Amino acid sequence: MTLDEVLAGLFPTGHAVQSGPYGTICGTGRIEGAGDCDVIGIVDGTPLSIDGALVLAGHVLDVVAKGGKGTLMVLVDTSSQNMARRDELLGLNEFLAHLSKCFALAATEGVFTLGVLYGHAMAGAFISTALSTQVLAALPGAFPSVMDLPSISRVTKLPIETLTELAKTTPIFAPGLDPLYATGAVTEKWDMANLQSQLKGAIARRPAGTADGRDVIGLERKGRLQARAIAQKVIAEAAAHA
Amino acid sequence: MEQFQIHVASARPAPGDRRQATVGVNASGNIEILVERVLPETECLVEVTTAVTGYRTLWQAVIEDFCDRCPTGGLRFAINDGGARPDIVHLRLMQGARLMGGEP
Amino acid sequence: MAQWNKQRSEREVRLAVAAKYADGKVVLAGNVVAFLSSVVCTGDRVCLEGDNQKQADFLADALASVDKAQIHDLHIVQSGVVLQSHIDLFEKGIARKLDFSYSGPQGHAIARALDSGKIELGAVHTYIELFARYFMDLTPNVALIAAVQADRAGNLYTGPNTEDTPTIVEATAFKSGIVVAQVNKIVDTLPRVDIPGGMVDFVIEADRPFYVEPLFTRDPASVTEIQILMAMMALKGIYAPYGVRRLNHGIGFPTAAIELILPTYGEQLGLRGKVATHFALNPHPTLIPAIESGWVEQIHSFGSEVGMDSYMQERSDIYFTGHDGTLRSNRLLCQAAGLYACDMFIGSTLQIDLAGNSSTFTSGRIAGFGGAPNMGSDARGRRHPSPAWLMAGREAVDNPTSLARGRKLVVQMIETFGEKMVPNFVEELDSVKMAEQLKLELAPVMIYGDDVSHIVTEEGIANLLLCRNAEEREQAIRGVAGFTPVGLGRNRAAVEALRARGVIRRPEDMGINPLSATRQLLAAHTIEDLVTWSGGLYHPPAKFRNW
Amino acid sequence: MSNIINLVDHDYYEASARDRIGGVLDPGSFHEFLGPENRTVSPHLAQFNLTGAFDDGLIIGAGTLSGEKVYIAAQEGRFMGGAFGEVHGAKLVGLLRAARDNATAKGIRAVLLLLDTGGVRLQEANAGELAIAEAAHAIVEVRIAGVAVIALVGGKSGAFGGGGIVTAFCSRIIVSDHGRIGVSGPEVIETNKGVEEFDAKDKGLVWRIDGGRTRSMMGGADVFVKDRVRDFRAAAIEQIPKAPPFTLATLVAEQARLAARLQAYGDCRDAPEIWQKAGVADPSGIADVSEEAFATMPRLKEAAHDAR
Repeated sequence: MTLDEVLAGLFPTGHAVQSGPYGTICGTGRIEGAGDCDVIGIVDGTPLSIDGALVLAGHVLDVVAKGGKGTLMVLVDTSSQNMARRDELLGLNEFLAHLSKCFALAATEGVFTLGVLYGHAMAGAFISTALSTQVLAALPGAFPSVMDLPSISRVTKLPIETLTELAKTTPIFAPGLDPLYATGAVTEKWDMANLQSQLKGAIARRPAGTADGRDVIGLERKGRLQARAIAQKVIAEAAAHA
Repeated sequence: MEQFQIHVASARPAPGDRRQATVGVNASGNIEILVERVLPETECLVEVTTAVTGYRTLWQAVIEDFCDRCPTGGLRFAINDGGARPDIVHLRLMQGARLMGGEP
Repeated sequence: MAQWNKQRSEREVRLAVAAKYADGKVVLAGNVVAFLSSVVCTGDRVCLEGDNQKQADFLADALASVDKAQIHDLHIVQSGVVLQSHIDLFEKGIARKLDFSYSGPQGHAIARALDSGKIELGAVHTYIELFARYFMDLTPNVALIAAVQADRAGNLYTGPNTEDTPTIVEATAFKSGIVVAQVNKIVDTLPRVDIPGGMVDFVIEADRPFYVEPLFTRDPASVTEIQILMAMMALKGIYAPYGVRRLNHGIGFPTAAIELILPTYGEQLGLRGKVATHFALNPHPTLIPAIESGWVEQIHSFGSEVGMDSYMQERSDIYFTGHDGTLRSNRLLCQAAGLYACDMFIGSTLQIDLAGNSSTFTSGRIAGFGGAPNMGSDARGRRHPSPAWLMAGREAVDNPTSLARGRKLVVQMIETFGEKMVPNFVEELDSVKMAEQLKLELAPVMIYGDDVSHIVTEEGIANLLLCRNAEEREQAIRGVAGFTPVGLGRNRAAVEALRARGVIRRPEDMGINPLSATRQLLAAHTIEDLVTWSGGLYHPPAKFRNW
Repeated sequence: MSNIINLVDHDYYEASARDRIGGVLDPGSFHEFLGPENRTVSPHLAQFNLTGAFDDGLIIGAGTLSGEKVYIAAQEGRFMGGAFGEVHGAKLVGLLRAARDNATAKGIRAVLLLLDTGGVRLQEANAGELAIAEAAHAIVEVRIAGVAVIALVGGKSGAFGGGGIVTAFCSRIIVSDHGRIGVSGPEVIETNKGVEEFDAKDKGLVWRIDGGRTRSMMGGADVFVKDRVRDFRAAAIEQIPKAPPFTLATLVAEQARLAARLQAYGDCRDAPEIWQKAGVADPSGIADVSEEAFATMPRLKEAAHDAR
């Protein structure tokens, strides 16, 4: 799926989204009856570099500075964080965290951050973009992942066939939309027919606060059975402690 | 993966009054032991979880030798094994028993 | 008419041919192969200086490049066979027979070449034994050696790594042989003369500095708690009671652990000044904290160690140095010191059998011995007393008379299991089977059981001096063999009886708390810590640095 | 006798997670939440034929630091490389949420994160990744609640992958010489991009790219400490009052700080190139000066800030 197809589907009445440097995009899209929504993104499978992350963070801060309480859509198709010595040397972790913190700040300031994943998103790039939004919608063909199976195979020293077989019984490690939907990373799955109405629905249902309910969703979908209960137990023990 | 328990029925009561201690870490060639004072004072139980199968008799020998050398009555040892050699297992068990005896 | 100077004439002939490649004694690097082809002849005994540390690698490469049709059937007589080019000589058929001491990284390759008939093995020696044979029946016709600098008269400066050079040159030069030195640089004035030019026929400035292996650098980060426990036992159970002041440490991690706990545990035991004051020892970086803490009075070294030069230069009260300031090492003399002037050898091994014989020859690997069999043997010719020597001697007999001789302490440190859970205690050494397969007349044994006085494992110390017969000895060994099949095969009652007599001692018998066997006991945890201890004088090689 | 190394000092690098907690907090003040007796072992490792740990490699609880109430979490970098799994991650998330909830009611002053992690545990990659996202989110909430979140990095596994990102979410970052902070580990880059891009076996290079000195020179960490537990403790005490608030102004300042770094050094591929450009005397010698001397060296001007 191309970016143009996605934009056309999301904003059939028009958009002013333009390509920026380092695989970024920025602009606005028109939503019928709901005004404009801010759109940014990392697209075309571009690895998320320190340069790209800084550009995107700047856009987010601009949106926050504007003071609106509208929607900030984050379109995502990125392979992974840029794997390069130079990016690491200059502190890629800070750049990715900074971007992610900017999204968190936006949500805190009343902006609705909505991730739309239409391609790949892997590892650190996944965390600092798609997983940093309040709601993450995935389009058909989206392929979120933490690590590809060959790499998992190398680390776990298990053959890919075994892993593929194992992945059928548990969503806990395997890459792809379904496992990450089950574990609560992806909030909703959208289809391509009438995208804007699904977008409108998401905006209508926008969460009131910034609470993180992904562990609850993961439990409901039986993809992450322990996380919620463990976190609650810790909270209870802490509450009981002076 | 293999899990089993080794029970020693007539152990000498372990000194000290510490309730719980941990020693070691589950890493390659190492083990983690959680020691708890939860059993009748002449009994000792060792629960082993190991990734390396087929060494049960060796574990038995190590644990029996340990209980021979060291008063372990009342203690339950739970082990997560990361593929440790018997000498490391023995050392960690000795360390765990010493910790329960009140040593820092 | 009898000819009494054939060797000298032969030498003159070769020198005359070689002269066309030389300007006086100086040969250009580019001519080295042609030059070597003129001084080396088929059937020669050649010492291609391969020491424990330094390597005449430039000359080795050149010798491996000569035309095999012209030069073959060489007999290589050198202590270390560690370079690929050393093996190439045999694989290519340039050399055929081998007498050596140590092979280290080429242990597998030598075993393969032996098996395929490419190498005809003379014998595996201890250093001092091979050197002795240089003067008896293995005198080199040609010695290809390495030095740091030469002048045009052939005087050599070997720098801190003098090692085997004086011995090789002595044997070759004074028996009408030819001595060729590769040097890093030809200069006008040498810092000091280690080898007089009168013994050197040719010098070649090599295209690179000779290779030196950092063989004695043990990273403290890799020392395990088990090794620390063993080190504690050795200190408290052997160094302290015997009062061992003059000694040699082997190369392994357990002895590195001992060095690193001298300033901590040793200090707690109040042993400073009472033990470990004089060493025959390579410059172990792990000994730096003990030296800096005032433990060590004097060290003589077999060779140098990469990165230790500045440190030793600034510690001339401890090390032997030339008037130029740098270390002077000498393997033959240091081995002699190890044999006659040390009260203890303590080192690691790879395998021990029920009689206490130990070997580093494990299946498919001919590692050689180095100096261990020499230092790890009782010197029957020794006549001077010392408390440690006398005490060991008295333990070894029931009713010591006034004529009872002393004994050297020979201590083997070994963890009961090796890599991949392979037991290090065995009924029969691998080398026995290997000797059968390779049709060796003598199964390689690093230290014979009757020379071993103590075995230290993580389970305890077995004092073999106190054993009175083979049966006791076997049970003493089984009694510290842990959970290996040999250890599990012990007679428990017999072992307890030996323990009651102090033949076997466990950590708890020595008052050693297993909880204190932690890495916190190490005076240095990293190579970086060693640099700090040295006041920045130790310069570790890149592969040991992470900064 | 030039005895420089104090032998009773416990180094942070080698200490276990429990020992680090014991040494950082006021003696005896630690109270563990969900301790090993609960046996919260990962339910996912067995299918990979791996045994678990009773605390799943993360120790959490409450204690005091110089008398102030704090929460603390320490990763055991030797168990599964300190990696985030479901239980491990949920314990951290729970602790952070508890800090948020109890900030005022119980007067929690800070959360100390003793990170020692290679990132996500691949055997439970999705749960680990989510836990990191949740923890990052929770750190923001904790900071908004007025509680300082302090990262301490000096363990064997460093702070890589999501662990590197979590580090940079914290209010303040303390690092030692041995601490490494990054996203893609050297081996990962070498595997994916080739040895020319990153030779992971070149330890000196690894430390120049990811190590504590580089991070602190450039502003990727706020304090450089000697590798001793008590130095980490002292730095944590000192840094808590200096924690910046989580506000638009802070992030705008961070944007400017990172932009300045990128502008000045964006074309550098090794640390000495940066030191050279910045006019540091003896750029290649930075690795060789002692920890003490390094600690007092001036940082790059782009690092003079407190925005994170």
